[in-house]
Amino acid sequence: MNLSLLILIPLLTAILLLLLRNAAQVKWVALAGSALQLILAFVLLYTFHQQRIEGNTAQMLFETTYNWFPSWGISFHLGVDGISVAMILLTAFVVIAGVLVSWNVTKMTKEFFFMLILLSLGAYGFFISLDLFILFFFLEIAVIPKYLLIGIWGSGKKEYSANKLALMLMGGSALVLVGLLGTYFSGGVHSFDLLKLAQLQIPVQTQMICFPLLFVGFGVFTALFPFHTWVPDGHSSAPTAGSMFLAGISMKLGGYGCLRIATFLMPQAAKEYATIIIVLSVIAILYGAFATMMQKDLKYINAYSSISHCGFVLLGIGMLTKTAITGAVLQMVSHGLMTALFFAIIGMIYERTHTRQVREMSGLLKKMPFVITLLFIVGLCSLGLPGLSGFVAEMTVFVGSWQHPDTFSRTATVLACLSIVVTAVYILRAVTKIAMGPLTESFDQLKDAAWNEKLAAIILLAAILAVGLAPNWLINLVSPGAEIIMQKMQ
Amino acid sequence: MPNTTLILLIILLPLAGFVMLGIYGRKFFRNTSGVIATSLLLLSTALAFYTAYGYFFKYGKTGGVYQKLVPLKYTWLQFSPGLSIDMGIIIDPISVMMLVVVTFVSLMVHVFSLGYMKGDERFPTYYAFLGLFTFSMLGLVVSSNIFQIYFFWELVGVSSFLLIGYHYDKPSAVAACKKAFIVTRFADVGFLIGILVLSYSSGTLDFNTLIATLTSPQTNEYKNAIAASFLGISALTWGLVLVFIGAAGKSAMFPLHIWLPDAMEGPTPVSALIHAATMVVAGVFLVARLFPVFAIVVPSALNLVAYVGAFSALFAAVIACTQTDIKRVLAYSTMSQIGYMMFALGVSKYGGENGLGYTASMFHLFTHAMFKALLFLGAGAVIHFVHSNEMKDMGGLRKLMPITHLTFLIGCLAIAGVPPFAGFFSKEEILLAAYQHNQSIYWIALIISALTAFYMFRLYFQIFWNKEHHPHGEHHGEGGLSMMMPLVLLAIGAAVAGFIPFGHFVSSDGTRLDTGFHLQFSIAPVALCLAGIFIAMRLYKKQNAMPQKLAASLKGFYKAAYHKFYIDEVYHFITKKIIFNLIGRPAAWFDKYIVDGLVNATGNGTEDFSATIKKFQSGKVQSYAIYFLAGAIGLALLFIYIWK
Amino acid sequence: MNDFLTLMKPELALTGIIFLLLFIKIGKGMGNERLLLLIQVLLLLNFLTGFFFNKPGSLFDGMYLTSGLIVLQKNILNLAVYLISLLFANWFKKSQHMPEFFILMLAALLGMFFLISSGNLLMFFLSLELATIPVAAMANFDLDKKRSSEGAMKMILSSAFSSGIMLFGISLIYGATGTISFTEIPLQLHGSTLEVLAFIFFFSAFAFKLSIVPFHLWTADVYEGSPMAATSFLSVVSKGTVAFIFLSVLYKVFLPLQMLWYNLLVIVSIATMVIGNLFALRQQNIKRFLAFSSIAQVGFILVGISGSSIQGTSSVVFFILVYVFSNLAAFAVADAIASKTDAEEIDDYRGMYKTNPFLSWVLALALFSLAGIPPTAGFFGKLFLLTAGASKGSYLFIIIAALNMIISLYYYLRVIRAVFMEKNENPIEKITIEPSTKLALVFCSAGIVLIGLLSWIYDYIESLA
Amino acid sequence: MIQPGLYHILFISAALFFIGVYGFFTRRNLVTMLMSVELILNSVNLNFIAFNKYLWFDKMDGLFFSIFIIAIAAAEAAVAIAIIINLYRSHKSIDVEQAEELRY
Repeated sequence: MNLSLLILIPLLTAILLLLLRNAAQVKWVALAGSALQLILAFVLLYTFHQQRIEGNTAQMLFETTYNWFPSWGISFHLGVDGISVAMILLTAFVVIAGVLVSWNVTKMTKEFFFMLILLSLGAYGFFISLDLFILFFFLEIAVIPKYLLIGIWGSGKKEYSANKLALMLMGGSALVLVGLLGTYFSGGVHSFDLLKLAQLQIPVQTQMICFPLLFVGFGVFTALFPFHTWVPDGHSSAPTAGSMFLAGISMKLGGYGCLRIATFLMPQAAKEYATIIIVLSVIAILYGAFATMMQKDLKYINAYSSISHCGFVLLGIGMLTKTAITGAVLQMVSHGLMTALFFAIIGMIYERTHTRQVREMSGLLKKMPFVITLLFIVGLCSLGLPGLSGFVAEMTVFVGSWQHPDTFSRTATVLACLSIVVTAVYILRAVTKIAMGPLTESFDQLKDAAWNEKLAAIILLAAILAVGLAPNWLINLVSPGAEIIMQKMQ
Repeated sequence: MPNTTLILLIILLPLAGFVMLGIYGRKFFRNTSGVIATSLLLLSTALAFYTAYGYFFKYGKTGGVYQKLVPLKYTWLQFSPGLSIDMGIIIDPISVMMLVVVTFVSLMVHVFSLGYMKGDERFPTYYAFLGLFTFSMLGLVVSSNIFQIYFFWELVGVSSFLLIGYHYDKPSAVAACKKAFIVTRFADVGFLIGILVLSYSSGTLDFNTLIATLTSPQTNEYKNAIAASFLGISALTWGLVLVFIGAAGKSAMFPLHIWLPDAMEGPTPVSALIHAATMVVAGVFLVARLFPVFAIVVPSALNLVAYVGAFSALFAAVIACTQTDIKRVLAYSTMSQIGYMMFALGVSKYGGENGLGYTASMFHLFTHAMFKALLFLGAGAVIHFVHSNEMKDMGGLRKLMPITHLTFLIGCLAIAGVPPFAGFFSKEEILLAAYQHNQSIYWIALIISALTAFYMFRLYFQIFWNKEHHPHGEHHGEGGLSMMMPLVLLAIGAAVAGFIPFGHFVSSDGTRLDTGFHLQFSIAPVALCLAGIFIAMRLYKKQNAMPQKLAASLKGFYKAAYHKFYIDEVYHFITKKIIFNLIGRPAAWFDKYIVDGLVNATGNGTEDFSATIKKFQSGKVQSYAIYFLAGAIGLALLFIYIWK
Repeated sequence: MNDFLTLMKPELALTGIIFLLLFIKIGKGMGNERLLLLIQVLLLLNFLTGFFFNKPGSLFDGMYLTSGLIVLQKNILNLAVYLISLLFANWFKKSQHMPEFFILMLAALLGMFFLISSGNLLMFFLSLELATIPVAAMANFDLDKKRSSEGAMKMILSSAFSSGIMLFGISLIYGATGTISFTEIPLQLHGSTLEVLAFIFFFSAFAFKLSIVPFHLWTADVYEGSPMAATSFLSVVSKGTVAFIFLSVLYKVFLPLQMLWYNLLVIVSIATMVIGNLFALRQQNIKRFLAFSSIAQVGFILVGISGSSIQGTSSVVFFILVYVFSNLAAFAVADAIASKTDAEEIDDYRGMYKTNPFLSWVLALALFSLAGIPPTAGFFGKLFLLTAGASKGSYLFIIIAALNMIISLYYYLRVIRAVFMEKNENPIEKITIEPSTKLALVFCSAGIVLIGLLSWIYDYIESLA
Repeated sequence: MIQPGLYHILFISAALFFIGVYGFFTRRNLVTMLMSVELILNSVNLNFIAFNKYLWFDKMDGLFFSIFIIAIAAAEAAVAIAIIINLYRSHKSIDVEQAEELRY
């Protein structure tokens, strides 16, 4: 299968969108494009699986290389391993759901969908590129659509949030850039090619400088404490699809980068810095959870809980065992799906009640059984209920973390485990307040979800269940990738 | 060999009910959902009985020992080559017994609810939730893998949450379901960490392998697990204690019991099923599942189980004497009885005669399921009749509700331990086991058994005797056949279950254990229990002032017991004041003003700095030239003298 | 003779056009519209023919040099001037003295061509003056505006002063080495104190032209005061030229002093980026804003120059090419708005997207390119500059440069925010733009997007460098 | 009578340079400032000629350079004066401090 298709389809969709005049056409084209991409993602999964069954054990499959700035050692080098396939699937799911929930966007419809598709283009490109330069290219492509999505279609203090988000993410990518350049020059081959660089022994001294740059840089994307403050503001100001993309896709770019670039290329430094990463991620997990507990706005609740959940991703990466890294990837997938659904539901609620303040809502279950039932499910997923994706991911991280017998890692794991109680507290407080209790009178006339919202929610829910009920396919997909990263560690 | 498909069907039929009713119930099965769910469960129950018959009488025994059979094992989640969550089925005496108990009680509840919940707006949802619960509970009891049990453990918790909060527009129900979930969740963290410890120590998550590895002193895993210590306690002990914390949470042991009384906000049949007969004994079941490890390797952990169980039993019994809400009385009585089971396990040893406590505990679990479900359903019928939970609204119902009255009485006699009802036999064994291995617990148990008799008959007399009932307006009888039949069936169970030679089937090591009947030993408990009944009769049979006087004479103690010894208030203080104000608020404050503040300060600082240096751009061409020359000369000096 | 014609072809063509314009002006004259069309056609031809019949070589005993790269550089400048003639058509048509403006501009361009080709300090000085003095006159072209003459005054005085300093430096170089030929100077340089002093004085003239801090103070005032066409010429063409010659002077002539100028570049480029950005932060006037932003851009160019390699050269040339498109597009949009509504403040742009989506998108693209956001060419330009600069392995330098990209993003986003996000009761009215301008804007936008993505453009530049 | 050597001349030219610079910095009149620039240029001329005569007398580079400088200075002055005249028209003054509108 030709991986360029994964970039081409969003690109063509985006161009087509620009040419259209009619808002209805725009929606359908965007939907068709994202559906096509979802199908493509499944095809990719299938062919990938076939290849592996046939015994193709290369680290990356479907590698394709085009010449691009050869004098800089850049090439348009694409390829996927199991981790990337998982992330692509995640992206495809979130994108189509995001398009569906945005069906009622009336303000500058064309531009809105264009931005969505552009953002997804960045994410797809990021996940399949094996060249650090184009990886960085796609990473940055995704920033401006986010800025515009929040700034134009957002709510609340949107300009402030959009600015903060764009600047902090750019700051992150600036650090990434410096790290990449350091890697580029240290190898001695003047190549941005990931696989070529991976074969080199990057000098430990360079690693010690570049690893923190790369890790913190990518960490900003994935809400590494204390660089997480764009998360609450950004998510809460963004339009529904914007929040979904932010939390579901954009934050995953960081986690993927931390894993694929920082840890993979610089194993020695990763070991050296593991302690710091673990400490920061545990802080993020607990602190995010406790901060969530104090929030009153639904989007803030989900945003802060994202900080906490993404802490698990970083914890998994910091623990540096195969299981933990697998868990980190699972957590990315799970959190992506889950928060996307959560934000979609928050959007549906907000569209109807025109408030996101938890205390202003009560007893909505009576009026919107579908939406609120999903709210329950996603809340339960967030607090790690078995049968839903959150459980699988968190447990894998915990089991993986526990494989370190030293007291420090143990303490960290125990503290991380404690967060699941706090998660239960804040999720239940919010969800029960909204769903249960006597119905607020002013919400007497609310309608349940429309077809597009139902479809979006069901697509995401199906993915959550697919991970939660039968996780082994995903683990088998991801763990060889984690294995290779660990092998480099030895 | 067991028929895997059938066993699987036992578990999956309720799930099918859940899925079908959950998704389509509101649309297509508005009225028929109860019947559908009940018939599914009937099938499931029949299969469970069939399986039990097959296991106990046909293929279960090899060489006089009941085997642990694992007919199904499917790798659900592979962590690493050794560690995986397997979804499996383990068939051994306790799981089979639990299958029977769970399906039977659940069936009774399903049937009862047909009448009790009739006309409810969310009828299909109710049955869907019941199906989910039954499925989870069945999955829990047949778990072959410690992580599988955790999986279903959580599911059970959620279905309990959903059912407690069934009347979702009642704020008290919402608060109760939240509380139940969060408290058990807290305990589950202990369980989870315990699992991590055990799995790391043994290198496996599979129950059979885990028990085998950790109980044979030759293996390296065993040696490491004993040697590795944290705070001077071996890893294994930590693991078991942590697992026990999980068990204590689910089984409402002190101090994690606070959720149970509040959980009575759920519909009464639900309380009968979840918070009396099945889910709350999951903790006991878990300890029993890991019993070999507890008993052989870490007796200290088992001691903890014993003392926590005994204390909880006593504690709950005392509170039960003072409560006025009939469901709460039953709830505390449940807690007390589970305490019984716990300490029965705690005083037991592994194997042979010494394993009497184990058998007794399981026996009590079995009989308790019968009579406690009966009592709750009876209470449900009463509540259905008077529309109130409070004792003061009741009294003299014996004529109006004859069947309920009779069955309730049987239940009371059974729980009080009056021969020949079921409770007598199981309690007898527990007391014997305690007497043999731990005298202090034996004395406590005796006191509890007197208290049990007292509060149960206090309840009984308050409901059915005492003052005469004056029904306001019309009343609608006892409820139809669907409500009476389960009462009768359970009453029969409560009356005769004691005669089952339980030790023949369930024992700590699977061998046959003969539990004789010791006349002289039973004198003391029976006498105490009769005394309790007598006192209750004197105080409550007729309306009189004695209870108030008694309460007044015990003033402080009574008040404390009435307020459940202020445990709720302590928790409230810890969560609201300490966690919220000392951790949550500062965390949010820190985030808003420090982390976020720093980011904003960077931005503002840059702007301010930019404003302060603007005067260099003065608009004076001469000053530009000065900067120009100064720059050139400055750079020249820099490179000539400093940066040479 | 044949050599003379081919080697000096760009200059001769320009001279021809200048004379043609002079004759037309002296003769009966022509309507602005027709004349402008003629000029546009001539400049287009000039640009297109620039690609043919070239060969490397030198003339006048090495005073005049040319090579493939130099021809390319001249063509980039040709293109920029051609684009200016299209983009500011509005203003040109209204202008009373349009032919003079073009004569001055082309004369300055001629000076720039010679500057790029100069192989001798004398040639360098002469062409530099030729490239500067007409620009000062152009700056004064809004004759009735006070600001215009103030800006022009500041420009001519500052540049005269800087010429003085530079000449002083050149005289010292001459004193130290005894030669003014670019090929001979490096043989005589030994790094003595006098040479360091001379070099820094000489350098300050480049710094002045490129608006390197602390020699940049004239920039913003002149930009703001001048008519937009002059401003854009100044900021794009003039800067580009000086960057080109700066490259070859540093890499060839002052190679023996490499350690010196590397450190010097690090210092001034950090200062330039920081100061440029900090001042740009709080500008309200769009021209002033672009002035400071272009100062910051120069800081980035210096990063690339400090790389001192083939890639340094090619990345700088590439960046200038990108910069031509992006900056001209931004100025053109600002001019289209200013010439119709007199709105020059960023706040006036609020809500502009509603009424002028096309202009808004072009402006956004241009600003994104300036900020270095992919997929615009600016991203590639900046990244190559940074990569070239990073080859020396100075992490701190690169980190500072990268962090400056964030500050610059902040203020570019400020404009984007005003245009796209902020609400405004009375946004700028719908502006009709000349077809030629529109065409040029589309061309610029296409260039902004494609120059980076089509990697052969860069490869071509590098093959010449 | 001492023969003037290179250093004497350089001293004079340096002095001239700084006088010019000083004049440029302190004079308020635009024309005077322009004259100060001329002083600077003349100091450079002096330098060139001196270097040519004393150090590098085999070629005439310095001499030519100074001739061109004189020519350019004239051109520059012409444009500058034109601009100053224009400035006078709009500002009614040729005081440099009257033209400080563009700033910050």
